[in-house]
Amino acid sequence: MSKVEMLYREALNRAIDEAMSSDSNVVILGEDVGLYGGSYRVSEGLVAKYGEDRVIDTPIAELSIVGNAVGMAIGGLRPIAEIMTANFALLAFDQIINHMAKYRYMSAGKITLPVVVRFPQGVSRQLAAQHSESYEQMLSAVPGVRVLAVSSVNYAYHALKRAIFSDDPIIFIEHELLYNKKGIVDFDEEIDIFKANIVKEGSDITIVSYLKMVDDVIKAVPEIEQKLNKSCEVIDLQTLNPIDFETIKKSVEKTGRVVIVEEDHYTGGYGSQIASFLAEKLFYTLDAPILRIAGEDTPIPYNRKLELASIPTPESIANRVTQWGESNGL
Amino acid sequence: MSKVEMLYREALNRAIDEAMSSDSNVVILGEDVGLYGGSYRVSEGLVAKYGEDRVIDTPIAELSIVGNAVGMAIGGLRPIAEIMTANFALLAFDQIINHMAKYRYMSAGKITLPVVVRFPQGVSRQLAAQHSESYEQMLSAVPGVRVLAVSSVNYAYHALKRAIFSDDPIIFIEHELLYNKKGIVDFDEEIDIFKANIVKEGSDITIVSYLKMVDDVIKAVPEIEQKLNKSCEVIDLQTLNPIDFETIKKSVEKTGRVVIVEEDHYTGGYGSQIASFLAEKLFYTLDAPILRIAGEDTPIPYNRKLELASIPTPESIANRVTQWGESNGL
Amino acid sequence: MDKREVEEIYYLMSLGRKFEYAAKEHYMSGEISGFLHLDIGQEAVSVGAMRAFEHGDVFTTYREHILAIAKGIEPKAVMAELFGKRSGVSQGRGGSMHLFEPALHFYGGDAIVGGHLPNAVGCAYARKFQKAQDGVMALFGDGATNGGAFFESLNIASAWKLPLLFLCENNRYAIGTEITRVAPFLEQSKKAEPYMPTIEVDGNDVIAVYEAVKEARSYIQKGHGPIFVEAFTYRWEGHSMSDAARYRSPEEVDIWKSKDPLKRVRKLLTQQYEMSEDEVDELDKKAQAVVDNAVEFATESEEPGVDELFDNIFVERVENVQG
Amino acid sequence: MDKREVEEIYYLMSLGRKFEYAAKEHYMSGEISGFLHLDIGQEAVSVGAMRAFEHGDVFTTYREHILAIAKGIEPKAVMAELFGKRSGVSQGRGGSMHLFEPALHFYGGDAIVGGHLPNAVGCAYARKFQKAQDGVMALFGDGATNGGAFFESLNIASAWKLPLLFLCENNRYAIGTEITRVAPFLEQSKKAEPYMPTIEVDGNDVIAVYEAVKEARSYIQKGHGPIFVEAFTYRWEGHSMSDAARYRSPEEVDIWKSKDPLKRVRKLLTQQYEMSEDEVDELDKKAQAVVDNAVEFATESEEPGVDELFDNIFVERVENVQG
Ligand SMILES: Cc1ncc(C[n+]2csc(CCOP(=O)(O)OP(=O)(O)O)c2C)c(N)n1
Ligand SMILES: Cc1ncc(C[n+]2csc(CCOP(=O)(O)OP(=O)(O)O)c2C)c(N)n1
Ligand SMILES: [Mg+2]
Ligand SMILES: [Mg+2]
Repeated sequence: MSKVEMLYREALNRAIDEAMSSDSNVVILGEDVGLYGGSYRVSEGLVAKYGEDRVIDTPIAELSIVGNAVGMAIGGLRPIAEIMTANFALLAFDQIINHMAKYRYMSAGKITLPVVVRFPQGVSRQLAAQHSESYEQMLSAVPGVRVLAVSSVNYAYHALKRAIFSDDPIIFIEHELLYNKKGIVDFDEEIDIFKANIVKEGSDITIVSYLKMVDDVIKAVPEIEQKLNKSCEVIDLQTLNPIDFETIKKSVEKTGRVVIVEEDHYTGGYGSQIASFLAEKLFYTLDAPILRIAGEDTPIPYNRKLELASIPTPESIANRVTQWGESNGL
Repeated sequence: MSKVEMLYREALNRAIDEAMSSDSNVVILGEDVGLYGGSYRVSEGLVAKYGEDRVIDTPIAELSIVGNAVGMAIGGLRPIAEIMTANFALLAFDQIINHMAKYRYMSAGKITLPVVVRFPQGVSRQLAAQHSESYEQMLSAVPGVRVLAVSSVNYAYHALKRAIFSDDPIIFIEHELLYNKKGIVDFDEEIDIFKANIVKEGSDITIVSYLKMVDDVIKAVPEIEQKLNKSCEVIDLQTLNPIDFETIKKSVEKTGRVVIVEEDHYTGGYGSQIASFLAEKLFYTLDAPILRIAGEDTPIPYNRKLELASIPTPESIANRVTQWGESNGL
Repeated sequence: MDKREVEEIYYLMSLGRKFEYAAKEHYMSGEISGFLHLDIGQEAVSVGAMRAFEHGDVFTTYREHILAIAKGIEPKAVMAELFGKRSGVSQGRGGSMHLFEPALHFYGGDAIVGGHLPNAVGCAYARKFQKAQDGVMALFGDGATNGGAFFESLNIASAWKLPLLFLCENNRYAIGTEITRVAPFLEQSKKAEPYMPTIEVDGNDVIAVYEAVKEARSYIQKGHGPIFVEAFTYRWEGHSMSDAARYRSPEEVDIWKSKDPLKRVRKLLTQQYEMSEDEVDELDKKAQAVVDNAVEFATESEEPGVDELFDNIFVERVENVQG
Repeated sequence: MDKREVEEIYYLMSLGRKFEYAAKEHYMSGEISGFLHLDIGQEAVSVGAMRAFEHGDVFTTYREHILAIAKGIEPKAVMAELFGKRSGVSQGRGGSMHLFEPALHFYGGDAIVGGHLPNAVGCAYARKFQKAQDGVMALFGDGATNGGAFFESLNIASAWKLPLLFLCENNRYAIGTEITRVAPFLEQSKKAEPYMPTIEVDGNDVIAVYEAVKEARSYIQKGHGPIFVEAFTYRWEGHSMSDAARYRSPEEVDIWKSKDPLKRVRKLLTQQYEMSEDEVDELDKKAQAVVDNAVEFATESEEPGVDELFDNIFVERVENVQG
């Protein structure tokens, strides 16, 4: 019983379910989280178990979803707010950034906000420009909120549960294409949510990534290793704020070479902070220019061919890393 | 008459005034832009000249201010929307990012949005956490909008006027402490708004900055040059999206050393994109680690001493660059 | 109302429904992807409103195929868009949710619930400023009436007396959430009462919708400011293709299917306008042929090329760093 | 109303006004900086509301010194906050606009217009959930009633029947913009009418405010859902210290000054409660002493140290990269 195979969304469901059953102050709120079960079925079955007072279907009012969650936390609850898709979270940026992230500081620590805001993001399948974006770069730059972006099923369970019981506001970013990913949850594991995870060890190239791109990197690695005849170490960041620079540093001290892969647009993308850290703190350790692979600087198009051309794929990752390796004497 | 000394806010006022007088489709809207003259007096006198239909006092509804501007542009006008302070712009992020930045792309170019969104930002004087932020890192990462952040009075005039007549949506970021800066506007100059400006030439260290920090860098330079016995080249970015990498590149090819100074929080700050670009494309040109000087990762405190400790100042810039220079063999 | 107009209305409703079923079919077979929101059951609102507002600007949402067609966009350009083709009305960039045709004053296709309302307000401002004859119409669902953008728009349109017709398509549900669970009443026009006159209408009666919108249009054209029309209707299908609609009973759906807006106009045509069933069938056939042709056109059209990825982000293109 | 309560009310209003004038003085001389919003002229609303709502949670804005004091926060802790000292109620981190004291159920100090309303709604949800006896009050200005957050909050509080008292301080202006220029009417309670009962009250009559809030409080405590109280008043000073208030005439200001809420209670005390002018003067003196003491305390208190910069961002501190 201590290890169970399940889907990513089931792992999230399980984490919420257990948190709700162990603490009656845990509530969830969002559009269609109750009767409908959540648009990605993450909250399936919970309203039947915990009732409409704790599994709250909200109107389409994202500013209020987060704002209400903040108020609930002030009032003593532990709310988990779900935003249906990242793009709609923009409507709640004022509540996230001006309120959730700042009340504690402005009140000299008198206010504690145990709030989790969850949302899926990213390019799914032809959902077009208003349903395909990623906002980790914006949110990770906000002092006062933590940002987690979890790729593995096991970690999804542990990190969400831990986030729910954290006393800090945490934004928990998911990717729409991860929900049906299968994996094994080890219930006995103890996890530090502010640690990155080395998904694959290697000695020559460090590839840093997160969320769905980790899986795409893993798919690209065999071709890269074969063509360059080098071995890759793959780091799944897992926590975007704070950033676990220690893990990255150790790896880079071994490899001397770094590739950063993200799905979001290149310009101003989250990976630029990682690259910036390396160029500042590990400059003398680097043996080659950093390679950043990211989405193109364009709104996401509907047409499938264009959509795929706008983001990294296992193929494009393999190609670009190989080319970069070759032109840098690897 | 072709060169006139004026304040930064007067230069902006002049640009808007001339645009309004030459094109009756130019309108401005925002809170207190009319009767009150704008909270930083940028629109002073305009309502008397152009009437309430063209200088529109809006309710406190930032989502609508930008959303209405987008609709006005669809309807054939050239709106300039003013958001009183950057922090309130968060309420309009949905309209900026989901609508203003995407309608053209989603409509295959059938919609043209000649909208300018102006706002002041940054740490002024003890305005505390909800009135002191900077959002250039978030907005510069959005494909579909241009972002300008102008430091000189001359450029303020030219860039704003040019932005008003651009057919692309442009976010024009100002800094609250620049409004009373004096400078000379040269009306005969022709300016490319997508070019950075070399404010001071030098041969050993490239310092990249923008907005108010450019002035602070200039104040710090004499001490740096004296202590390190090296000369600094100072680049005022002026355009944050697109980024004028050409100008940076030329400078770095000369100096081999780069410092990036910004007021915004360090983690995820705008400067990380510049650092990332250098680490990718100019790795072999760099002779020393990049130094980023930025605000601390904290909400801005009210107390003046803490406030000043949370952002770069001429003194801290001089100290950090000197230290960095010394420990990197300069 | 003269017979030709009623015929045209019937034809458009029939065309709309057949279009939607064809879209559904080609979604199931994979040529169409993404989110597909069908308007079946709500044709009376879409067609009635567009026919009564031919010249003005129309801002609407992601459930807009029939609106687009009734406003004059060619069915084949809409179908090709759903197929992601370059011949689509948005050249395959927008898909089902993003149909734009400024030449026909159609700004359909905003997929942020309520997000287009401030844009409609701004456009109404421009039209008033320009002393244009026609005003602006904004369509939205019951679910949009709980969001800040909606309220800000009511207030501003009213404070500034803008020529804006708010048209609420109340189909009782926002995805799986019944409106009465998240608002204090069923009739969303109540929310507009402090700001402007309101009209409630049976949204399954196309003639009633048409008349109400005509009346409302003439109100805004006279410069009285905004007005609010609420049409009560029902969607037969799930919210989008990925919705199994378990939140409502089959009985409820059946009751509404028995109020089929299309059958109602057919009856009107045969009973009041003395058309034979065969003559009405001819209209259906004509509609089917147009839809078939649209599918054929969409199927045969070319996809956009990958080299066009960066087209139409900006008017003024500046080389960027990536690649 | 019994005499002791009216005396206490007068005392708090007097204290409030003297506090504000002292703040103004020390702003001019530089010990206080940033934005300083004075409540002079509006004391009846602030004190009346807080006295009638002693136990519940209060969410309010940046114009909140008197509210904080009337809710029980020590004047010296408020003044020290304005001075940016460690002994301030927010340890010098918040300043005038951000006063928080959860122990007294006071969450004043949000400086995003309307931004605290969704938080108040959430807190009211928690109180209902906990079957708490006291509800929540949210105070806001006329200018906040045009923003989306306000409307979303009306709708949600009403749909979910939350124990929330909306209290609008209508002082006619949002900085330089008169409310009637950006909303279709003066009375903002009209906007709440579709959702809940509303009460309008003379905001310069502290007894009327007190009674109205008491009544409203008992309504929400009975579980009927939210209620809306609108108090009409006027601020004598500019919006903040940086406002010369050229958008309104001196005559207008004078008319309102003649309705001084403080004089009105004084009259009540001397005429109806048989206090002598001297006795009332004593209350003023007591208030002045408290204010003087607060200034002294604030002046002498220490500033926070630079090494405390990163305190209280998070509960769980993790080392970060900078520095
Ligand atoms: C701001 C925002 N929040 C959430 C969504 C997800 N969403 C898409 S449609 C929809 C329901 C809208 O219901 P309604 O307005 O009644 O229109 P209908 O679909 O019934 O036509 C929701 C919640 C969205 N697109 N935008
Ligand atoms: C969202 C937002 N927009 C703009 C501002 C700037 N601002 C501060 S106070 C104010 C006027 C508010 O007026 P009102 O609500 O009537 O309150 P009053 O100041 O009259 O008490 C404005 C526009 C702000 N703080 N927040
Ligand atoms: Mg609906
Ligand atoms: Mg006011």
